[in-house]
Amino acid sequence: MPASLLSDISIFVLSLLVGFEVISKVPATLHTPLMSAANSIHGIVFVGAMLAAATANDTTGYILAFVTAAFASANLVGGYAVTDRMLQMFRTRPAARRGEPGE
Amino acid sequence: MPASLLSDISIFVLSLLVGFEVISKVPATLHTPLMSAANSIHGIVFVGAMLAAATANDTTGYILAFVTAAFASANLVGGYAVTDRMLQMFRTRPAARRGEPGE
Amino acid sequence: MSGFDAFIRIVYLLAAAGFVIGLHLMNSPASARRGSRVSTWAMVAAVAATLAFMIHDGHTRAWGWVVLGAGTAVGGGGGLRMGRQVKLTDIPQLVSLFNAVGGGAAALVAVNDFVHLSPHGGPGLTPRILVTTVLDVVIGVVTFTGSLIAAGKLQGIVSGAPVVWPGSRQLNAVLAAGSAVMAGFIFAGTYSNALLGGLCATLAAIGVLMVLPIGGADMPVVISLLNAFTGTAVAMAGFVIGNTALIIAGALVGASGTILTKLMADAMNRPVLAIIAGGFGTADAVAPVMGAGGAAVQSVGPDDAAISLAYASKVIIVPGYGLAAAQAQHEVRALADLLEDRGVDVSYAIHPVAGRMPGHMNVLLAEADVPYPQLKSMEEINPEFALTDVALVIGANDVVNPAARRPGTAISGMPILDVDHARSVIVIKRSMGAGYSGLENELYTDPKTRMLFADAKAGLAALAAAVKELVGT
Amino acid sequence: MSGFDAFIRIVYLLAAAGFVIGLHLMNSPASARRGSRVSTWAMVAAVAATLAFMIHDGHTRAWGWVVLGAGTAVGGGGGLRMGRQVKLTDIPQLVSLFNAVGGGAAALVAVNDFVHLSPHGGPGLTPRILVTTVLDVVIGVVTFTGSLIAAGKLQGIVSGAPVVWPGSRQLNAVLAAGSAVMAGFIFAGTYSNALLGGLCATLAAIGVLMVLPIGGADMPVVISLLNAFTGTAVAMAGFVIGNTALIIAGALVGASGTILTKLMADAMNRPVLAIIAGGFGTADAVAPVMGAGGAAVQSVGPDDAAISLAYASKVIIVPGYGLAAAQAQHEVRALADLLEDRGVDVSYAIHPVAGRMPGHMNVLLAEADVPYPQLKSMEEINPEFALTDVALVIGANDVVNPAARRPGTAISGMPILDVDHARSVIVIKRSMGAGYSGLENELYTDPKTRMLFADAKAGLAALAAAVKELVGT
Ligand SMILES: NC(=O)c1ccc[n+]([C@@H]2O[C@H](COP(=O)([O-])OP(=O)(O)OC[C@H]3O[C@@H](n4cnc5c(N)ncnc54)[C@H](OP(=O)(O)O)[C@@H]3O)[C@@H](O)[C@H]2O)c1
Ligand SMILES: NC(=O)c1ccc[n+]([C@@H]2O[C@H](COP(=O)([O-])OP(=O)(O)OC[C@H]3O[C@@H](n4cnc5c(N)ncnc54)[C@H](OP(=O)(O)O)[C@@H]3O)[C@@H](O)[C@H]2O)c1
Repeated sequence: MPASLLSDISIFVLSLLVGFEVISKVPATLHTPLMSAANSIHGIVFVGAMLAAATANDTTGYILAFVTAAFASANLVGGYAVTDRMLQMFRTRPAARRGEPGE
Repeated sequence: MPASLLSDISIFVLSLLVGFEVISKVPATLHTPLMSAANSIHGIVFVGAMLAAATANDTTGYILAFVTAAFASANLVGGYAVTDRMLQMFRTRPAARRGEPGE
Repeated sequence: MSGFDAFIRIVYLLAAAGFVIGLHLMNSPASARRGSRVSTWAMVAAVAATLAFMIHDGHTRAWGWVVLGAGTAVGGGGGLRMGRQVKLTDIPQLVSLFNAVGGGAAALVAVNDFVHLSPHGGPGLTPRILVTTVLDVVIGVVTFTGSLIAAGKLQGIVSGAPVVWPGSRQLNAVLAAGSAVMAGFIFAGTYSNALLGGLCATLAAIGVLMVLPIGGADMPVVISLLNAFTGTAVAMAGFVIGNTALIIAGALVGASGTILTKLMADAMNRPVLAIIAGGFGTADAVAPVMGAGGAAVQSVGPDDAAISLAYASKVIIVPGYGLAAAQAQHEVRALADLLEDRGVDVSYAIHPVAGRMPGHMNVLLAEADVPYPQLKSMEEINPEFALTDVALVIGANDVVNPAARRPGTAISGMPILDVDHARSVIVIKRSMGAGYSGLENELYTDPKTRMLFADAKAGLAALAAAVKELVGT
Repeated sequence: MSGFDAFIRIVYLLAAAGFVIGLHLMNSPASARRGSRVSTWAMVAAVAATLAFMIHDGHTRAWGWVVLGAGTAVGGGGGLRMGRQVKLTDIPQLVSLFNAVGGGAAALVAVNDFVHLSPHGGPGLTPRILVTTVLDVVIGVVTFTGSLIAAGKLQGIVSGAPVVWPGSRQLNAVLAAGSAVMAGFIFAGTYSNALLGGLCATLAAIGVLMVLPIGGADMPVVISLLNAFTGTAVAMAGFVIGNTALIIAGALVGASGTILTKLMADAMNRPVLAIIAGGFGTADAVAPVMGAGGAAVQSVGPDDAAISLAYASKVIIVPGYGLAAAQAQHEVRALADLLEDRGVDVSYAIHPVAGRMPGHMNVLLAEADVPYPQLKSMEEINPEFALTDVALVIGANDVVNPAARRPGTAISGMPILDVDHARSVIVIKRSMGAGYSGLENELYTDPKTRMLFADAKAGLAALAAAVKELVGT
């Protein structure tokens, strides 16, 4: 068993522990934004797509790299866009009470 | 910069993050037991003392290994003993109310 | 490892720390946006570092750059458009779609690696790579098709009702056995692309069959679970290509998604496993209980209801799924404003699982600029119902159903809003139709309850008009 | 890496996960003991794995086993005895002692490595080892002597008052510069054991000088900080010898200790940096404000006080540092039992920083088997004072000082127990002496307050006797 694999496993396990701890007692209200935030974080797979494009050298490789890049970038860009829109809704708007029309 | 050092740094940073997250919102009541628990966990340095004894091969080495082992084991054993005693105090004793003498 | 490679890895590590800090900040509404920004910058840093690596490395072919650019333009552009234009209530299906492509991309990273290494007996296919490749493909492909079905159910493209047929369980077992055999052949040294393709196809079918039997209303929990799956698949992809950024971020999402799934299921008072097993919500789809048998239902017109509201001193508005379905958030705020102008004390009672996704009501009412302090949580507002003149229930059903207090019903044990403690109740909904759980609701036949049968949007508009008329403005 | 080595590392990883889970469970009183058990087993596993490694490796000399066994017997035996026999109120100094030996051991691990590698121009001393060795020695040695001083202060061996003298700041700067120069020589290639010894000696002096100026009452925060230091030193030792168990567990303690320090300082309403800068508590040591100037103090005898208590319907007991100092926990419970037998409603108001360590009062009262539900937190009990006939304050001062509500005093802004809202107040303490902050307390001169001047133990015993007399049992 190579030492690097063991290090990677350690890193994996520690990351799991961080993940478990960080989402401890979130209010139900924030479940949807958090789900969306987690969703955008796995957009990191785009890094994998970039590296796939970096090694591609035949038609199969190019096609795979194209699809991977399209999928991953949709996840990444869309994920952040949605999270951001949703969180905008949670902004406290002190001035927003009366005055402006209701719809 | 060797890859193993980088892995170790990653492991270090992730452990820091876990440590920060795990002690999030503890009630003040538990600060002292938690301090004591953290105190006993750094008794892990005993593992370092064991490895020092494993490589010692001259008088200086033996003396150093002896002192290290004594220090580290005092930390480890004493730390757990104290934590445990303290936590016993936090046990809920449903039957303890009246009946038995107050002192 | 060169200094440059080390630099890249340190950037990855910092990015991972950024993701953690971002998630941490998202634990409270006040700091959530800051958290999202931290997370965004971390992602930018990780992508920029990878770009720098590709340029520095210099091995990427021209076509590689082209497909990367084209793919990113297509995918990123599409993702951005959808993310910007989606209606807020359609967010769950979009998240599900992003899970699908994320899981698919993670699987493709491993497939790509395999296709690269498999020729000539696959000398580069170490046990580490084989094991993680298979794990990645299993989780990624199942997530891909499963998430597509989940999105389809929410969007109404696939039937929201649980789809089950005789033998579906057996079919699933056969498919699972088939994929296990194929994976076994791969481990044993059959490095064939066709075999991997067969495995992917079988897994795709499993993903579909896994989600079809689950009712549409359970989809938010399923999506959260598939989110965790995607994270795990990405971590596995990180193992395949030896990239720590993917390992850390993937594991982070895998773990946090798992906890979140548990929290969501707990809030709905249902075990996660029961949800995955599926079949819930059948009653809803098959036969919504129409007309409440013998019990007398008092119906009321907008004018009478307006009088009750306008002359109340304290009104609590209880929004439910119907408000979201009718998109009546602006109408409800307009009505509340009218009442407040008359000096009525108005607040909103938000049940944690009202609607169809957690925080659904908050998102909806925030869109209509309802001031945050007026939104009261269940614990906060329940004692206040006894002091309330009129509780105005809009398209809510299960979250105000007193049956939850009795054992033996589908929602037994779920904490509910104590609407029946109010002095009088007005309910706006279209019919005596059941809600998500398919149960009858005795609140509707309570003597102090009056039903205003209307679509929420139209009903609220009529109410507001009647109030305006009444107070002569 | 052999399969055996891999196995050892996996055990280390599982042990680290065990530490995390243990700490997690310790976040609530109900699961704290379970957490401690998980952590203990994780430690046992790590030590057992190391032992297995040593046996399997077979390079350990006979003398190595002897010194390891002897050292462990001496240290472990001593640690166990101290841990078992320490009085509960002496725990902080013991924790500090364990910090000292832990930090010392961490430094020695690096010193040992250096001494091994330094001969013949030190070919094995890579930059990684040099840097982490110096970091380990710096943090470890400072923690060693600093913790000893902290323990001495709490035990009363070293003066608890801030020890400062002209030029101490300059001396510190000179020592710091000196150690920087020595570290520089080591980095530059002077691999001399004597030089490392000189560095250690200088750092030892810095540790002493760092803690001496800090007042004894601030020690709990200082100890928590030194705890975090020890953890970091252990992590550095892990880097030196390339051991992940030390790295993970050390970093865990370093981070959690840091947060804990912050939480403790926050509960005392003081910035961590101000505590480290030292000098606080001077007033306490120099001139405790004796006799409250002109204001009239009403003193009361045990018999009169007993009447008030016995005929009250609701009594709140407010324990403070004086109760701990007098070890009067059993007496207070005996009095409370007497009152309860008469039907008086008795509860205890626990301020988060009453006493001299967090949770001090809980630990103390739990020792006397006071039922947990009677201990009320500050938030819980403050509204109840207004409904209380007698608030019985026992050796508490700062935590009930209304001066905290005014700006400009040493305790301004600290939340306090609203004892002055009670209908009447009885205070047991020995004199008009000040508490930790050195402030006068206007509660004692309030017209509704009566002072029972006595040592807490003797005073409570007298009170209990008087109550017994009164009710004729
Ligand atoms: N929040 C979550 O995360 C989540 C996720 C999954 C499931 N759930 C479940 O969903 C349920 C939520 O409870 P709820 O009380 O909010 O909703 P509900 O129990 O599903 O009831 C919604 C009611 O709204 C009415 N309605 C539908 N469209 C309407 C329209 N256009 N105008 C007016 N009324 C309309 C329906 O009656 P008519 O047909 O008579 O109009 C229906 O009875 C709970 O059982 C919860 O467990 C929640
Ligand atoms: N809990 C923590 O973690 C912690 C840590 C460090 C500092 N602190 C600080 O310590 C203070 C705690 O407040 P506190 O109200 O508990 O204590 P305090 O303000 O220090 O007052 C204690 C009082 O007890 C009296 N006393 C001492 N020995 C006694 C005896 N044998 N019998 C009867 N009375 C005795 C003293 O008055 P006489 O001399 O007149 O008897 C003194 O005024 C706060 O300022 C807090 O910030 C707390």
